[in-house]
Amino acid sequence: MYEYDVIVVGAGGAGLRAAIAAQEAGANVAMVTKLHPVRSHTGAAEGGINAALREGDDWELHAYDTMKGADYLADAPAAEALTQESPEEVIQLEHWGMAFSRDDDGRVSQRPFGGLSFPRTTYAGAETGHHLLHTLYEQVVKRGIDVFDEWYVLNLAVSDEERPEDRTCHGVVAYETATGNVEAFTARDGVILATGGLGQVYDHTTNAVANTGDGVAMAYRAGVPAEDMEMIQFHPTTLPSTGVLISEGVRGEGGILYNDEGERFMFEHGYAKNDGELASRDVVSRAELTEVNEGRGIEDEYVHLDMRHLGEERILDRLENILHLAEDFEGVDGLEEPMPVKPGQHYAMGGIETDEFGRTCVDSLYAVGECACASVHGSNRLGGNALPELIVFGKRAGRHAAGDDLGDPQVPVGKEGDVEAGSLEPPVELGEPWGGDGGAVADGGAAATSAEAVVEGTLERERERVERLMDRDEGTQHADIRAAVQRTMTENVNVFREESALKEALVDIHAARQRYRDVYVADPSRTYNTDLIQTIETRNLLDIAEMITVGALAREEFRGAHWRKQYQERRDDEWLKHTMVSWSDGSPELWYKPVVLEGEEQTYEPKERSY
Amino acid sequence: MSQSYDRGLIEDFGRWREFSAGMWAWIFHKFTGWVLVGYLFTHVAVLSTALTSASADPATVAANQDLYTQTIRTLESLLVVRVLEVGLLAVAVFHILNGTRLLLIDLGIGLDSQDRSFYASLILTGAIVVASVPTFLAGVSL
Amino acid sequence: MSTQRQQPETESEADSAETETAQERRLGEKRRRAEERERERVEAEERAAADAERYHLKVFRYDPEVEGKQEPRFDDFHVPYETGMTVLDALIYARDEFDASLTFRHSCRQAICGSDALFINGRQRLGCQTQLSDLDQPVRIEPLPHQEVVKDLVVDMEHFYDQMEAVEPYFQTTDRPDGELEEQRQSRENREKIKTSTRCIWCGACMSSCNIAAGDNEYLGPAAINKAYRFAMDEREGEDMKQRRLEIVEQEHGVWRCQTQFSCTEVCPKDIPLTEHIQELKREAVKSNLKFW
Amino acid sequence: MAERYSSFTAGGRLWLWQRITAAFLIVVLAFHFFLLHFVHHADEVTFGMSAGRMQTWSYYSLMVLFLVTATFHGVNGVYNALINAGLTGAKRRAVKAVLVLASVLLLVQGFRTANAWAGIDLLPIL
Ligand SMILES: Cc1cc2nc3c(=O)[nH]c(=O)nc-3n(C[C@H](O)[C@H](O)[C@H](O)COP(=O)(O)OP(=O)(O)OC[C@H]3O[C@@H](n4cnc5c(N)ncnc54)[C@H](O)[C@@H]3O)c2cc1C
Ligand code: HEM
Ligand code: SF4
Ligand code: F3S
Ligand code: FES
Repeated sequence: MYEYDVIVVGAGGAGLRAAIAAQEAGANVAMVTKLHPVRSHTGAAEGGINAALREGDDWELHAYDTMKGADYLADAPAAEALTQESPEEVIQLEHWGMAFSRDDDGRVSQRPFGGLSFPRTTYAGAETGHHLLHTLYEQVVKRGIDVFDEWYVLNLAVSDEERPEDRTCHGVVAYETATGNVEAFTARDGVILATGGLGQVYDHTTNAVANTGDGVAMAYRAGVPAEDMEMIQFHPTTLPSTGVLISEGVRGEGGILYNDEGERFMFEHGYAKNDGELASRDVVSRAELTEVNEGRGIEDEYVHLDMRHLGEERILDRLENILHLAEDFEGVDGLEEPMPVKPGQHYAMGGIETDEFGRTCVDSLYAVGECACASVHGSNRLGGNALPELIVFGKRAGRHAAGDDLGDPQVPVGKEGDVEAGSLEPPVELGEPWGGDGGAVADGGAAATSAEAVVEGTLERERERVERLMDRDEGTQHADIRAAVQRTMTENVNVFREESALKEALVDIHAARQRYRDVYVADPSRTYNTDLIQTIETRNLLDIAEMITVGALAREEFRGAHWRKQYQERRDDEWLKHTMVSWSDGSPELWYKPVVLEGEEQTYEPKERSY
Repeated sequence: MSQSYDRGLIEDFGRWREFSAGMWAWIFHKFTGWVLVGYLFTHVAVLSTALTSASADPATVAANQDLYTQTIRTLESLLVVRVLEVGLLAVAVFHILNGTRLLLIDLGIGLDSQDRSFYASLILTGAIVVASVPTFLAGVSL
Repeated sequence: MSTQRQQPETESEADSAETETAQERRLGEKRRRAEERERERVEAEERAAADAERYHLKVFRYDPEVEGKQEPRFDDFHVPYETGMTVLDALIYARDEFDASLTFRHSCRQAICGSDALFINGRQRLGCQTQLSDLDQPVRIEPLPHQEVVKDLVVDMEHFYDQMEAVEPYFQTTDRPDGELEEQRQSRENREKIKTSTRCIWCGACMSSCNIAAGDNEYLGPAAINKAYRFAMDEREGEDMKQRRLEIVEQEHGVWRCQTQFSCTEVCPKDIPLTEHIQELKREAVKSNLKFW
Repeated sequence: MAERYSSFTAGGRLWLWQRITAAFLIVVLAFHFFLLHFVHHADEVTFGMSAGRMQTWSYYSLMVLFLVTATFHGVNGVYNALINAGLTGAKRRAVKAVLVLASVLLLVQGFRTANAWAGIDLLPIL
């Protein structure tokens, strides 16, 4: 058994920043991550980091843009924390050596991005995330923080009081990929989840193969509610064959979208009369799909993104990486021809419910980064707002977990106060009424309360789970189940959503769950058994898919990224609230909590969102 | 628990088929360098027969009957030695040309055309060697 | 990782020993079944081979724990081709459709995470960045040379990571932007100078291609030297730090080991001019040392 | 700053000398080959002619320098190659000793030969 003050699960931008902060606040920290830190998907981020750094800009404007972009589903205290602290964090990164692109006077460059009222996106070429990730990892190496890489976290060790709000997280149980050993990690002060995105529930995604939403699923089964899960961002410019992202930076620099008829449809068909290509992502994605659906798509599948007019010099200076991506993954030379693009799953605005310090309702359990929902992005994230989220909330959670006093949170978590029960009429039974094998923590059983007993118990259960999966010898393989989930999500819970389709998705997910009961691991080896790990990930994908669909079915309005056929407008009087899904006795429970629109100095009154 | 498989030297040596220009250049340069040192040592050994000649009777020397002159003459009359000399020339020329190439690379010149300059060294070596064969084999009795 | 770790307390060793035998028996059973499936796979494979539309892959297999795989061997897979298909796509297909135990690292699918550097048709390349259509058949896929194989295409990267971390790959300046939001200035030229060196994704292809690194385990290797270059040339760290960094790279197993083989530069998927950087560091080191003579 | 001298490790210094000697050798070796195979033919070599050349002071010193640089370059090259191949510890020290000894013998022998031609009787012991 390993013992530390703070355990950080995941070593992307959020996890690394949290570990550094916790260590600086005096804690003994370990990072446990299924990939080596530099392999995390933060490295794929291209466009940039928003920070109000310059004369003429300030954090309040940034907060306003963020709330507007979120279509007012974000919590103001969190959005304000993000925009207030982002400049400081960006400057900190610069002092740690991050290779930002520079202006002539040697200062960090900034460029315009969709939905921003000021060009405040700092960047490092079109490889901002790569530089951010490596810079942070360098600081972790410098500080000698222990990193357990290629250790897959199977579950959280959470006590099993009746109400999630009374539970405490005492550590995690992880599987060492190289050897097949299952070990426990006890955390004296806190566990910080930073497991990143969940794009693998879709089959066309900009996310990595490792982005399977493990953190969200584990926290969910430990009783922590998942918030606004239906809010999935589809990025308007991904390469059709692979889903590789073409950064928003291309449009930021002046790239233009054309349909098959050579029309600049963002303007000519009135999707965004003012901002055109730079309207926010949900708007552009829907515009593209509408073009395709109305027969003006190229090969009935995609549209063209053209940057040739920017000139070779500018492209090489600021967007060089894009040329390589287009060439390697689509065989297109961006200097000579327009690039084919279509919308693809990109980002989960929702996630593990946290306050603005990254705390969940379970004591000592934190979540930061894409897996969390502090709620800064609401129903639509602005480009360049995720990376600041990693560093701002990463730092906050790290410090808080290490015991720093950060004051009282303004965003409530758990079923405290003003909550509203929800109801849903699903076409099938949801969740795993048969008890599942997800290793749900709160599955009754002996009331373990001492930290040691909780950790031991979880370790035992997880060892059994692994043995059980290894033992089984025939049935279904995870790849089939995963493919079925991805198929139904892509077909039914995509950019355009319809009640019947959403219900169909629930039926499919239910069927997939049934099949998962017979899942088996074909590879008998204990050395580097990726078959086993993917089987466990698939279990998490099932829960994630269900949470997303439940949220999407519940929310009967059109807000931000969430579009419903029958409900073509934003309905603030009824739906200005967060969709919450929590795991209760093996099935999802739906409820709502209000959005906090009161910020430090102003209240963000919902306005019409037009670009 | 986890073991691993060390593929060992055999497999490494088996990769020569996959070598690229720079690697061949490295191997050849190594080989030619070693041949040259080897030659340097033997060369000095042969030349030091001159020591006896120096103390020999001046008349013998004048008649070219001294040990040094005799040794050289005998050696030079052998075809093998002549052929080896051509080989030595090839080795030396390649080492010089590729050595020059390496010196330029050290100065940061021609990094992008390193493979071409290697091929050029090879071809030039070949040309020089072929061109000097007549000179080298001149007057040898078969 | 080179950082130290706490050792786990030896708990549960005893009770795991008890279950060991039963568990072993079950696993043994499982392995036998796995062999059966293996036979079926080979048969299915033979049928697939007849299909001309498929790409033929020859994939290295090794697993210290599974009988039949303890002796390294090559397996054949015939994968249906789609336009734009990469080697990684083909491997994923082979794993998902034919043999779930086929093991390889991968994550991003877009040449940025550096997980899937492989030895493909005699050259180090990223699986995700290599189009099948650019390769001759059969496509031979092996783990990176000069590294120990953990299983199938997975190699042990520890040594590579150790070398990367040996060059103090982090900004040494300790001043922090407290309160006052001033960044350090850096000229565009200087940023341009270090630009390519900052692109490294730690894939290990270069190190695997270098014969010197293969012969001398202590040699820092091209990637680590490039990392040192990235810092040594960054004007923000100042002249004194540059000297310190030069001292690191000019150690016995540093830059002098490089024999300008260029294979590192040739295989680097991020097109980093590694040899050039190494050579420049050699010259810098000589220059800074000659100054005082 | 003083300790920076020590940072110029043997590796670096030897590397530099290898290049310097190489640059010198390009010229001298080419000259040597040209002179002894093209101007004069190798089979026409006689003790007398060699002695004649050696007696010019400039030729003599060039050849001695040639000997020294070639020896250093060659032996150092071999030493480097062995280190690159991973030679360490006691073995490495042994190899170093053998190489140094061999070079000294070679130099001494070469030097004596040159003197013999030049008719110099500097050190009768040699
Ligand atoms: C292609 C692309 C481009 C983007 N561009 C931008 C941009 O320009 N600007 C911007 O602001 N945002 C951008 N984003 C969004 C942003 O990059 C991500 O939201 C962010 O990087 C997520 O970081 P993270 O630290 O939360 O997670 P990740 O970087 O994904 O890291 C997750 C970590 O968790 C670990 N992990 C996961 N599960 C487990 C487990 N079970 N056990 C142990 N470890 C686990 C993984 O090993 C990994 O280390 C982009 C996203 C994508 C996909
Ligand atoms: C004539 C011009 C010569 C040039 C330009 C030259 C150039 C070089 C250079 C640059 C190297 C270093 C290679 C490296 O470290 O990467 C080298 C290595 C070497 N040279 Fe020369 N050299 C010349 C002549 C000689 C001679 C006359 C000898 C023999 C005495 C010789 C023997 C060697 C040896 C043994 C090596 C080491 C090879 C190895 O790495 O294994 N060279 N040469
Ligand atoms: S330098 Fe290039 S080849 Fe080497 S690890 Fe970095 S990216 Fe890979
Ligand atoms: S391959 Fe090796 S020898 Fe030097 S140029 Fe690259 S490090
Ligand atoms: S999968 Fe990430 S580099 Fe290929």
